[in-house]
Amino acid sequence: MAGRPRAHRNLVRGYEQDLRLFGSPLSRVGLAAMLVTLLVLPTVVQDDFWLSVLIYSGITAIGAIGLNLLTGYCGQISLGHAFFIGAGAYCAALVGGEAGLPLPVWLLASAVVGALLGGLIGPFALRLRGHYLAIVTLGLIFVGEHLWRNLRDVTGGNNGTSVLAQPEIGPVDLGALEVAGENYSRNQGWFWLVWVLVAVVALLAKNLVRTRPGRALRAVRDHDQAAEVIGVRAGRYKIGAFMVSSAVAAVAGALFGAYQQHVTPDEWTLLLSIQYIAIIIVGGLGTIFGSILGAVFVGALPALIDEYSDAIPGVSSSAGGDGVISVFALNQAIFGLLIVLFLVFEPRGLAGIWFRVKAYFKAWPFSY
Amino acid sequence: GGAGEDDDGGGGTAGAPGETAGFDGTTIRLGVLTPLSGTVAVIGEPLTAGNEVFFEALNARGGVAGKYKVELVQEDTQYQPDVAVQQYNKIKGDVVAFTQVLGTAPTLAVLPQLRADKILAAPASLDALWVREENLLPVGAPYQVQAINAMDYWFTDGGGSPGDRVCTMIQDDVYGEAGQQGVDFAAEKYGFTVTNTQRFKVGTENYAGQIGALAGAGCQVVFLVATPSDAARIWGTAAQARFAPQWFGQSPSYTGALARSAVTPYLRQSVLIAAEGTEWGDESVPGMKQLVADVERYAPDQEPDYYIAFGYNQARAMAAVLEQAVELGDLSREGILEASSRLGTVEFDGLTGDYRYGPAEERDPPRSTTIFQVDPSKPFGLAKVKYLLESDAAKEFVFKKADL
Amino acid sequence: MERLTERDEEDGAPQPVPPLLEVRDLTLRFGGVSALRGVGFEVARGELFAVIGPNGAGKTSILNCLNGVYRPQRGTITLSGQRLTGRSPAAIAAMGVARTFQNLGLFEQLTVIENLMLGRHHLMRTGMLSGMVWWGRAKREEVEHRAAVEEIIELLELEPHRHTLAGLLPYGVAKRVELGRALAMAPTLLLLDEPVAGMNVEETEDMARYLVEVRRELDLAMILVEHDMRLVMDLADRVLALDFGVPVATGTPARIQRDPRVVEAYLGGAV
Amino acid sequence: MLSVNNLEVVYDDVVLVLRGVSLDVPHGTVVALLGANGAGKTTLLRAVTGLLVAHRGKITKGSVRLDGTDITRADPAQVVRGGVGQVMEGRRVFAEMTVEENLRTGAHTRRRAEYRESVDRVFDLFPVLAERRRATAGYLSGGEQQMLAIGRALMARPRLLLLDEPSLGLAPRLVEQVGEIIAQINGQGTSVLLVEQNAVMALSIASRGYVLEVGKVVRDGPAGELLADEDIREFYLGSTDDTGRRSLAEVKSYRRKKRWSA
Amino acid sequence: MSTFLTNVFAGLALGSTYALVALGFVVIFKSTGVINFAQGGLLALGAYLGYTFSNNLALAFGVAVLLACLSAAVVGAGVERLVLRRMVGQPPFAVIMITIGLLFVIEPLITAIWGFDNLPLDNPWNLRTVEVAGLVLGVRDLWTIGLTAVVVVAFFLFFRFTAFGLAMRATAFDPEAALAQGISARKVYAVSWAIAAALATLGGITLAAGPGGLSPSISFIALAAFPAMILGGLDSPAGAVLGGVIIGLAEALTRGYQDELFAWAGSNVSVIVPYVLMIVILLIRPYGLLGTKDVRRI
Ligand SMILES: Nc1ncnc2c1ncn2[C@@H]1O[C@H](COP(=O)(O)OP(=O)(O)OP(=O)(O)O)[C@@H](O)[C@H]1O
Ligand SMILES: Nc1ncnc2c1ncn2[C@@H]1O[C@H](COP(=O)(O)OP(=O)(O)OP(=O)(O)O)[C@@H](O)[C@H]1O
Ligand SMILES: [Mg+2]
Ligand SMILES: [Mg+2]
Repeated sequence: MAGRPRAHRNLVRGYEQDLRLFGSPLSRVGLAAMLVTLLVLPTVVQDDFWLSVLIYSGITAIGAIGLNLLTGYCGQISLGHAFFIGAGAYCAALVGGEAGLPLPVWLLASAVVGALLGGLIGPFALRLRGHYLAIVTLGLIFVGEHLWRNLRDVTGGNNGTSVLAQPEIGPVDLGALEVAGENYSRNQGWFWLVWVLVAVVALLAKNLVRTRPGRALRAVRDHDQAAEVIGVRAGRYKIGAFMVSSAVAAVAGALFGAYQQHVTPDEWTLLLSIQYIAIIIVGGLGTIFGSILGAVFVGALPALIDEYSDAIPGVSSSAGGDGVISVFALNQAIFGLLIVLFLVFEPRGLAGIWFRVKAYFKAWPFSY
Repeated sequence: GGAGEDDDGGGGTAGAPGETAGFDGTTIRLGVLTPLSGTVAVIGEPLTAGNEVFFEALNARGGVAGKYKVELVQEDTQYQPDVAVQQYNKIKGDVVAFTQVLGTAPTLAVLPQLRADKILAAPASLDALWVREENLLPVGAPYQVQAINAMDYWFTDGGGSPGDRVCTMIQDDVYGEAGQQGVDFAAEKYGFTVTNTQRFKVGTENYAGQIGALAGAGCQVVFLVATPSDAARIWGTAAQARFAPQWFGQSPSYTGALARSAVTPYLRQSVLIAAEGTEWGDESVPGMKQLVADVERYAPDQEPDYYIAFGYNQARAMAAVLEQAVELGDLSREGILEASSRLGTVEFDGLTGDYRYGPAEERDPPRSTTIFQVDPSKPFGLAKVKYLLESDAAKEFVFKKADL
Repeated sequence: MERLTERDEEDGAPQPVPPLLEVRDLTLRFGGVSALRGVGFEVARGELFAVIGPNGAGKTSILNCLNGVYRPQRGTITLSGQRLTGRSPAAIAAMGVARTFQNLGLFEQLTVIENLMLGRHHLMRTGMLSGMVWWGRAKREEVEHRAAVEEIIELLELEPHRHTLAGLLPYGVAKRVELGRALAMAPTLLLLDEPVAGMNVEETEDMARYLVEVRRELDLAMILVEHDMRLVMDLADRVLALDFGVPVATGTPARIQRDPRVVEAYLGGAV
Repeated sequence: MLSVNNLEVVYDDVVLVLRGVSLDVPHGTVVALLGANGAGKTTLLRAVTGLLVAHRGKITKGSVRLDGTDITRADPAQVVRGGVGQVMEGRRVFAEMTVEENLRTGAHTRRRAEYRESVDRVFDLFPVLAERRRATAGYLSGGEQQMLAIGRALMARPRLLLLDEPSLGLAPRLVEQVGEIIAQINGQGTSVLLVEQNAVMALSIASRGYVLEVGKVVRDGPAGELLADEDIREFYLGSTDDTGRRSLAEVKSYRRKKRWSA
Repeated sequence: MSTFLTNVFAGLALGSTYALVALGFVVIFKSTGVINFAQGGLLALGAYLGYTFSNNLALAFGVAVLLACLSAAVVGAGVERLVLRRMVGQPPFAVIMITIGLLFVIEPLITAIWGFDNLPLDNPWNLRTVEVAGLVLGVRDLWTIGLTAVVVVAFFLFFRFTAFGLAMRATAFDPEAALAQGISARKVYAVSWAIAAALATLGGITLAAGPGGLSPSISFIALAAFPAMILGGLDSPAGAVLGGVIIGLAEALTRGYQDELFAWAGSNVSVIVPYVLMIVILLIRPYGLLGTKDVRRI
């Protein structure tokens, strides 16, 4: 125990160290725990239903990170997220399905298409503010839906289209993974694929927001005129945020399509956009981690209610059942109620609760 | 370790089928993916009741092959494809097959996974697309056939002539297109042209424009493909605009509530429905007699409803597959697909036309359609006008395997 | 340092070196309101030039014209011989014009460090993609500019507030952070809009000390808009008095303070 | 009139800002509240008017009484209707309304008939506002907005007026004038609680002063006494001795940071 | 010509409904500074209440409508009581999300009570029509237009002769500062939600009395009213009316001439016309036709 005096474990020796993402021992333990969970979870939870819930949650988390970059970080409300998600899905159908190219290619292609489409908002982002911009992006949903229904060659029109993009990277097919003689199911493979991508996107996004461009985004959100005056080209960053966000959305859409294997224009509606908004608000605006929390929360909650609806009195879970409210309706009502309660008690979302808990323990054992 | 597919427990021929996913040795579990909420719940509810009634009656007789009880696992899809896929994933491990997947779009959405998982499902949708799909077990005459027969009725019994201005008004989706295909096919056969086609988005609140266009085009016959809530608005708008052609409605356009509303007089005068089977409580049809008896016994609170018969028929087809599978001694997924392909003709006792099953490429669906008119005095408000009309044109309709 | 000795004691006589900033005939109208009418002045390198005048005289408007927020109807502004008029605020910032705001223009939901790092924005190059990757340019720049920012933190004694959200800072500290952010921009011309408004004497003295230190350490000119006459009189090299958008007088603090028009319109019995 | 007892305020459930502050504003007096930035002056005013709710702040201890009735945690609108007017920190004019509309909101609690007379008085005090009556408030200069904020508070003719740094951003001549206005309002029977950084002005019109530091009252006494106090002079008045003012340009680079507390 | 006039008339009737809904949006926006996503839910709720009063309780139609408006207003005010009063000073995002949450609560509530079926609302108009100069006009459409006109006039009188409008704007812009002026934010929220709910109810009932009857999807009309509100300017009641009429006309005319003029753009172009029109106009006028510009100065 004796020996040379040792620096305290929290001592920071340089800015470089200070800037590390997982600087403190605690956060490193957390990181390790998360990685282990990621690796082991699908072998523990083999149930297809729960795996698929987690896969959808992961895909949603990716899209939510994208939206959070735009809304939480850059302060631009968008109701058009569903449009870009749809675009991504169709792109995957074309590039991954029809052309049969491998996973990295169809993911990248959707990102590029998403970014280009996001750039379309540019002229509006420059001219319009707040709610006006939000409703223009809402227009995108409707115009988009019209396009999806009419561009039959690409989207299959109202029939929808199969998305046969395969989760293959080189010789590895995540849809039917075989490692050391063990066979893994499609859902297990997809779980790993999706959650690794969640980690990657989260890391990229985290890096983005903690460096120059991310600070600029937040500056634009907080005070765009002041940002201009100190040299941040606000317009450029607004457009940039739209492009990055829609690129990420398209990636999420591509994954969604490829996992679900069939998509129709009925899916890219306002409701989907609203769900994403709910996720980032419930999770916490302007936090990457919050987007993931929110997505899991919003994704898993309905599944939980669904699973245990039989035990809830008054719920009818089959045709002609004598309940007063269907599972879905109950689900929606509980979801809505939770959102309301949440915001009344913690307007900063799940991440806000997290910060509060952290602040509390920092001061512990004193209350203030 | 991995969570591989359950390998078939049974296998082989004859002997009692082994336990497998959805079958514990005594009870066979079947999935139902149907809208129990949302605008199409008015169809999903009675249709599922039809499934239930049939299987309860079957169970009361001892069950499949006299010994295996059937149990349904129901999930609400809200008629949305993505929800359907999620619910499919939720229960696919617990069932041997799906006895109902309601709606064309939800069926299309689960189809890739049905193929990958080698599961059989019976779509509650009459699209012609299903006929050649191995993983699907359709019943009834497809929508295309309904449309063709409706046109045939118009020219033979309805007093129409090929010079009439025939129009269509269709829901702007897969389901709408099916009806349109039928009318187009009929147009070729009977030598008329479709004067005008109006497409509408599901859930539109105001149909004045479309009705105005149809009236402007001087339509004398309009074939409508819609779901009940839109159909109610469309006919209401037409009534208000005093536009009264001869309407033919694709079967799912109608629901009993239409016979109890302000537009009922208009419907009586101007609307015919092209559907299957017979009117509710028609004692002359053995299938209907049995159905009514079963409903009274097993679902006494159930209101008369056309869609019960559909669900009942589906269940009957699925039961036939199960019998076959038990006979083969294999209730595994593959076993059920195999049984389905070995199925012969299934008779529906007049509730719908008989269906010749077998390998998908050799299936032959019925070509018969019943024409109804709205009559509030009848249970469910439909009275048959022409029972099991089977036009020559409909017989010529060829079912191709679609590239899905 | 020699610059300061160059200063003419009695009068704002022409400088031997060409002026850093030249403002000519600035005229700015908002609908019926004339905010500025023919304002012109020069600021030399290293000079601290103060602008005073009653409320609504147009002081802030001058600053807003200087950094491109307002587009004057008439007049020209040149910095080191380059025209500023017509350029975008961001472009002007990149040319070395920094600014603090009368109503606090901090980014409230960012920490003090982040606010200061934003001052370095135009000196950095990391774009969206390289930012995402982190290793490479982004990391290098972050470390490098963080070091520069830390110097400012030390200079302005902001150490305890590094990670506080700017929106929660007490007013006085927030003003200091604003100054810091402007300094982080490595400006050649620093525009200060009422830096000590709302401060008590102690805090004012602190701010004065920072300004003096900044002048000593960094080679920059300042334009100071302030109602605290003590600060203006003690620190400014020259003063421009404005009334209703019209320049009333320019000169040394001492002279301006005695100018009857200035006393009448602005100072009243004070000072 | 107003009495604050042992008040403790916490923001966000974690930040303790007032640590047991007591203070009295007797009827018809002007009381000055001094204190460094971040001492908690604004927080105290918010606690009185109930506006803490909008800042996730809570009164965790103590009480606020107005004329003997307890108004701790009362509804802000009620407090104002009870006769408490205020000039909020940071002006907070309704930027999207015209000057006149801003003044009308100030008169919200009063009858329409009384509006004319009050508005004339405000325009009298600040002629600039009269000139710009139809201008959008958000486009006014900083000082003009401050005048508007003061004018708006006067429109309500409160019995107790809370002023949070009213002289902020005003030209020297106007600062003097604002001092006079406060004295004049006070003369008409309004009690005033004045938070000011301009201590000379504040103490010269106040009868009593309090000095707040890190959430505690560290000094209080009659205004004259405080004006004469060495420490107060140094920190709030800016002259150390009688030999005259020290030039700011010569302020030393290091300073003694004397504090009463801590 | 007569098809044109028929289309114009249909557009006016549709536009009137949009105007009612858009006015509801504007009222909420003016007092809280957010778009109320629950407006469609309130509309459906109001219409269903009307159904219960008219069909189940067999009240006279006029009475049923009045009662429905009143009950919806009570619900609207209840929203303030339970939720909004706690939101003073919270970021607008949180408030927007709360309105979304409310929508999620109201919708299943409606279907749990009234089901998914299409219900026929007992009403005196039904499918009645009158013929004026060769044009067949729906009695219900005439009533919709008339009621909207009355409401709009009442609305303007209310704002003209009360200080409420000013209090609303103050509250929306800065609730804290408004409180400091003695404006009760709670009252403002409660009253404006009550007004919005009553307007929505009126819109819902006139729709439900039409040929379509009443189904939960009636709430979608609120989406179509978004462009009307934005086009007119978020905070302008006059703009809401103007926007409603413009959008209604544009939609009806596109629908009427879909085959002749818009076939190239696919089917059902009328569904997106409101949005396209809105987008184009916003590019020219970023704050809509009559909206006020944000005031920002540094
Ligand atoms: N964007 C604008 N729109 C309309 N009027 C404006 C605008 N900016 C400034 N003004 C007007 O121009 C005049 C000068 O304003 P400015 O802000 O420059 O004054 P100032 O000298 O800084 O005053 P203060 O000392 O009060 O800050 C004021 O009357 C103001 O109302
Ligand atoms: N909403 C809030 N959340 C958390 N902390 C806050 C909040 N508002 C103020 N504070 C903190 O409370 C303390 C006191 O703030 P307050 O605004 O009352 O000070 P003040 O005396 O008015 O200062 P100033 O002279 O700068 O106006 C400060 O340290 C401030 O950071
Ligand atoms: Mg100014
Ligand atoms: Mg303060």
